[in-house]
Amino acid sequence: MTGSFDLWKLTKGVLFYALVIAIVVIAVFPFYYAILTSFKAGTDLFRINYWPTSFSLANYQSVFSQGAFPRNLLNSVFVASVTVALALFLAVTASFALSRVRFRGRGLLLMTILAVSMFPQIAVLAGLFEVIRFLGIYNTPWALIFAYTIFTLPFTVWVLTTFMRDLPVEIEEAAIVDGATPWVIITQVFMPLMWPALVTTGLLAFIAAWNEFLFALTFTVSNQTRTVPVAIALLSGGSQYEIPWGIIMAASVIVTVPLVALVLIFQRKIVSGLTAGGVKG
Amino acid sequence: MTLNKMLVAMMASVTLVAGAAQAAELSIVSGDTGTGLQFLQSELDIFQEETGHVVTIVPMPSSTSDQFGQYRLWLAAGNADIDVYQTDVIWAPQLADQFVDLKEAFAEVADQHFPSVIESQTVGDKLVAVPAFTDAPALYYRKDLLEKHGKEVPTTWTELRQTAQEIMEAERAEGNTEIWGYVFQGNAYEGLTCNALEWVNSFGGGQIIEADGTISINNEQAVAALEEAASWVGTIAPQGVLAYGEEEARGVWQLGNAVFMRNWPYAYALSNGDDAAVKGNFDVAPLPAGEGEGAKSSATLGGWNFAVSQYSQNQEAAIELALFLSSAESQKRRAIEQANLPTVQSLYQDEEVLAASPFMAAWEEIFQNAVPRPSAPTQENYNEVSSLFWSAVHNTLSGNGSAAENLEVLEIDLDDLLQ
Amino acid sequence: MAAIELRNVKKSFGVVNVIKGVDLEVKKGEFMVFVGPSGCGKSTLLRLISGLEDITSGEMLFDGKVVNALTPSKRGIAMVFQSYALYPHMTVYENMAFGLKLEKGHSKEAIRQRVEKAADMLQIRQYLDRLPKQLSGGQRQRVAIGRAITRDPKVFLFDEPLSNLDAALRVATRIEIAKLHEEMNDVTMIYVTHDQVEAMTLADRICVLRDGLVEQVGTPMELYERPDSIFVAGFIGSPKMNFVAGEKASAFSCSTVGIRGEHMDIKPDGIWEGKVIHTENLGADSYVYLDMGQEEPVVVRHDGTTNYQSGSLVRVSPQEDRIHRFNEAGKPIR
Amino acid sequence: MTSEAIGAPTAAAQPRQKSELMQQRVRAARLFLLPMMIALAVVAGWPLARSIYFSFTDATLNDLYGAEWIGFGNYLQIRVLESGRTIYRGVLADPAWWNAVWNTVRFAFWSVLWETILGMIVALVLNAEFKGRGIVRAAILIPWAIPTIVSARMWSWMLNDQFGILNDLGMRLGLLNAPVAWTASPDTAMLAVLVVDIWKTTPFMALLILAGLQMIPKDIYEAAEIDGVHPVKQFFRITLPLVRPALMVAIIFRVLDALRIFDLIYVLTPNSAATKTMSVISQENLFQFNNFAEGSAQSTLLFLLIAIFTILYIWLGKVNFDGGDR
Repeated sequence: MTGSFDLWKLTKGVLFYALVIAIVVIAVFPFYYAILTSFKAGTDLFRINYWPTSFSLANYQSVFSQGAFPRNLLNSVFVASVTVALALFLAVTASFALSRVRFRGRGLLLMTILAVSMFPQIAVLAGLFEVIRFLGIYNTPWALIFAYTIFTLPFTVWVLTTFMRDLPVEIEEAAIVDGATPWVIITQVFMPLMWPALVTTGLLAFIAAWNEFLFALTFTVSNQTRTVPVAIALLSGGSQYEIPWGIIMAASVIVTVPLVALVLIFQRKIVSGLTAGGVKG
Repeated sequence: MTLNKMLVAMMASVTLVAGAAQAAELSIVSGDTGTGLQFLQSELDIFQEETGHVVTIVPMPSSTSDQFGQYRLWLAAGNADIDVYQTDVIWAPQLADQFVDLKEAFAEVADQHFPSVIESQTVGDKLVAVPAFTDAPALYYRKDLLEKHGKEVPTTWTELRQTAQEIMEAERAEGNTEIWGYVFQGNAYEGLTCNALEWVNSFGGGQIIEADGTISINNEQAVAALEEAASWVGTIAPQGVLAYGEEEARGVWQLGNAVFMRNWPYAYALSNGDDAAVKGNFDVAPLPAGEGEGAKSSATLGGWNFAVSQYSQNQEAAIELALFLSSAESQKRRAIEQANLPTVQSLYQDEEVLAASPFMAAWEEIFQNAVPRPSAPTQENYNEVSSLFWSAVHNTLSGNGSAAENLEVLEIDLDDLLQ
Repeated sequence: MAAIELRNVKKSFGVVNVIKGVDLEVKKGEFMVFVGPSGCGKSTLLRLISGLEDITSGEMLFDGKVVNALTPSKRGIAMVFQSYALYPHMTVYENMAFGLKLEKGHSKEAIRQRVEKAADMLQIRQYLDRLPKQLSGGQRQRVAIGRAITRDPKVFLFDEPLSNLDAALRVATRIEIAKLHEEMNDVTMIYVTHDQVEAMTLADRICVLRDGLVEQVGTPMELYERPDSIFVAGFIGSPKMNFVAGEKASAFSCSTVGIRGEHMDIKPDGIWEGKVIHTENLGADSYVYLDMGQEEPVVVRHDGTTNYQSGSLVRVSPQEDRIHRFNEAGKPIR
Repeated sequence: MTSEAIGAPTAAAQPRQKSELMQQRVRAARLFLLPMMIALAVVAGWPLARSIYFSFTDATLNDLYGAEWIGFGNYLQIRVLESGRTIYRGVLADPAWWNAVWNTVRFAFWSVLWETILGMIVALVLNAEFKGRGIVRAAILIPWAIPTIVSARMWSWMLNDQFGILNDLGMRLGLLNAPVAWTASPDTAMLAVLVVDIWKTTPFMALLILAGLQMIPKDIYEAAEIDGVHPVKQFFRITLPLVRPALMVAIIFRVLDALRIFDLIYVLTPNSAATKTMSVISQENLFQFNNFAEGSAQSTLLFLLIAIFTILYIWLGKVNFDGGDR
């Protein structure tokens, strides 16, 4: 900020904040509407309001009284965390091999990994079901953790490979000269440098696992093992055709809040400047 | 129940040889709603008391297509973890090969139930599922508005159209700009098959595919029925009705923005809720009849059943459970507590039932006209048949081809599929 | 501490031969500078010695032992990179201690002492808690050097360490490195640069590389006074040695005469005549650029402040005993 | 970087003694890749192979294990009727399939295009320094964080013609003069799906691009600033080329996802021919209809289509697989 009054700068600032506000409003409005709806009940649901008119926590209460929602939340946290940890662990090591060690068939290998992401999820359902039953992990959280690697792993491997490729060669060489093994290079030198990429991919993978529905529905059959998206789908109104709109919205709010908190916690890590000062040229 | 116990229970159900244990552990899968599951649990408690069999409920999302896809997959994989399935009226025939024949076990009590319901669950000579409750839609109408404008409850679709049009126009002239004449389920999905089957059948146009497998849909009466329905869209019904399911229709209705609505019984209690704009101002009647030869009121048969998996390790106990849940006693409790329509005819005269759910009296008449969807003759192809049918109807309603053209193509498609 | 010997070392990347057979001996405690134009293979050669690159063929010996297959850390080398290559997420202290921590068997206290000792040598003790990004370019390079020192290496490798610094810092750091060499006189140092001034000022011996081959190895003065080829003659010394060909060379019975600017005198009876193109006055002395019909202008280093008008004609003479004569193959005639 | 600095030798060089360092690295690479390969082989290999196998059989879900090999019949079969007429059957001769292909491609193109543009804008905004950046960052992620099954239903509610807030808003602002049944009409159904998908997935794109932007050294901009390079030029000359690797990967994964789009359409407009995509039609055949083999064939075709696209993309986009290694 300069002290002098600068019309152009001011206009730019105003335009910039207008853009920020527009982005936030568009992103958040449906969620705001969901919160609004979660406080409504009965015929009110069909009425359009822009501001809160009633404030009832009844929907939130029913979320926790139906089924085993707290348990489902825990399951989701467990499944998503382990999935992300596993995917990042496998992907960080694999992407080191894929980005920094030259060997024959590397391109082909990357393509093969990508190919896993090319098959419609719906089509692998039957085969995956067989594998999971064969492994004896049916109806356990491990079935989901296992199944989720099918979409988290290719993604994390590719993204991390891209980012690791961009890390300066000299830093790695300096570490080699210092006597670091590949494992030490990954864990003590590269990973701290890749926080933005790790946090970002981890976050995206976490959300993907957190929100997955189809596998969760297929591979778990009890309230004790199911995750939140299935639990939301299980929320029901008084009768078959009735959609318990308010309750679903309340559940969605409950489910989304931890993710927002997660982002707020980790967002500091999505900052740059970590590679600054290390190399020049 | 803890996870461990759950696992133990499942292991047990896999490893136990049928009949080896007197008290079996069973699993029943149900996509029923919250209170429905509570009711089911209370029934299971009674069942456990009576037989000693312990039953676990596996709840499923209420989306029927989600349920159906899952059940198919489980059955295809020979999943022995589930013994009894709660099935929609149209499913059991499609999964007939994987369910146990209940005909013999059910023979004793079969004549207590509506024959059309039993018929809908019979594939060839095999009874694939036994009924839990039934369902049939009705015409919801606004008593107050009909009275205000001096109209009778319509008995034919033409009357409905005219009445709806007049009231709608009069109300709009008075400043009630939001009001529509008629709302129904016009989205391209199973609900439209139900609606359109009623139109076609009420015009005497048959039931798409007859019980003997003849494809009957391409006939003049059916064309007339669809033409009538197409004339509603954009006039007495909003254009958006083409995306409506049950809930959207109920939303419009419950806000007081529709004179007529076609819906299932569930909307009855909700429309009488304290915050509903239509509370106390509405009633139900059988759906209108068509015109021409064979015209009558007709209502698509809905409802749920219980089927026993052939992969069950405890088939005997499972059959016992299915029969228990479809028994007159259980249905009576269901009618009282859940307001579900029984399939046992005598219950419609039962005082306790009527005291708890007075509206059921109104449904008895509706039920006389119930028509099953052609799931029994088409068996595993039913879903595809239904999809072809609702697509043809949806096209007609949205002005994409005339009724005659669309039904002609439909006939060819059905012929290709079923030949 | 180690003597390094290269025996017919070759290196190729795919089909490209970068090092085409190098034989070289570096003595214990010697400061050896690799110099040459870019693309000559000097950095590659350094990386072969460091062990960061594999040798395609030939042998590399440290103290008489073949180290072809040894990892850099086992060879006991330390390296300072052109781009500093500090670990950006570690403090200066952590940067310097990293290698020792990995080596195992050093107590925390021992590590601290060694880091501090190195830091004192380079006067960076007050920066130990800072991150690299909080340092200036010169400080970063000192940290990079400090990191190398801490490891107490047998062989110290520099890969163009000054090229990212500005002129003033470059001189200061150069002196620092020279001092370092004096203090650590038992450590063999190999230094890569394309700047012949660095080479001349730092080296015990210089190895001039050209096109993947060693052109000449010798002390700076040897190279200055007795270049083995036109290439070396032209590479060493500033300003560049002048080359005069054609008739003027024939007069000295060679194909090219090489004469340094400082070994030419402007005098009225000079044997060569040239037209002044430009005069650069450096204060202590000045460079006079003359057009003498050669491919490049001839530069004469001239003390004093005489200002020669551009376009005027002057006469110059080479100092006879300072003339380098080259044959057609570019080799000296002695 | 000068040519001297790059690269370890390729394996193609003549056989010779490998140094300990190279051996160590290759060994590590093998060790690092193995768990991932095993995981993928089990979790994806078998199911994929099964699906492809089923597409060449007459499998139905009622009789999965009694499936018989019928070759390419599910893809295309030519039958000569008794009347002498030749008819074509199978997925490749099915107009509904080609309609789905067209829908999918159309959907993928528009959604990814807009997501990339909007994602880039959002990422650039988030990359700037301003107060409340952390909150905005979290807010941006909300659309991505809401489970699809919920957000799809939420939008179908908001898009409803009678009690949908968007129609109400449009009419209040004078953008619409009558409520539109967005998901019902074939003309607007695709638009509705696109809007929801773009809303939902732009955060994904933005976050990946942001991560890419964060890896760009700041001093490059400082240098450009000093040189007086116009911001727009800065973007095209500096930002875009430097963020390209991250962008290319983000786009690949978005396109793969968009081509396989299922849940959103399944909830929003499940049976509208105007939005039925390859995954939706394949799910229908696999689980709703009794055409498991045909559904498998459709999945396999979708897989092939995506594979062809990816190869073209990598080839035309010059996505390189190397660089960065020693």
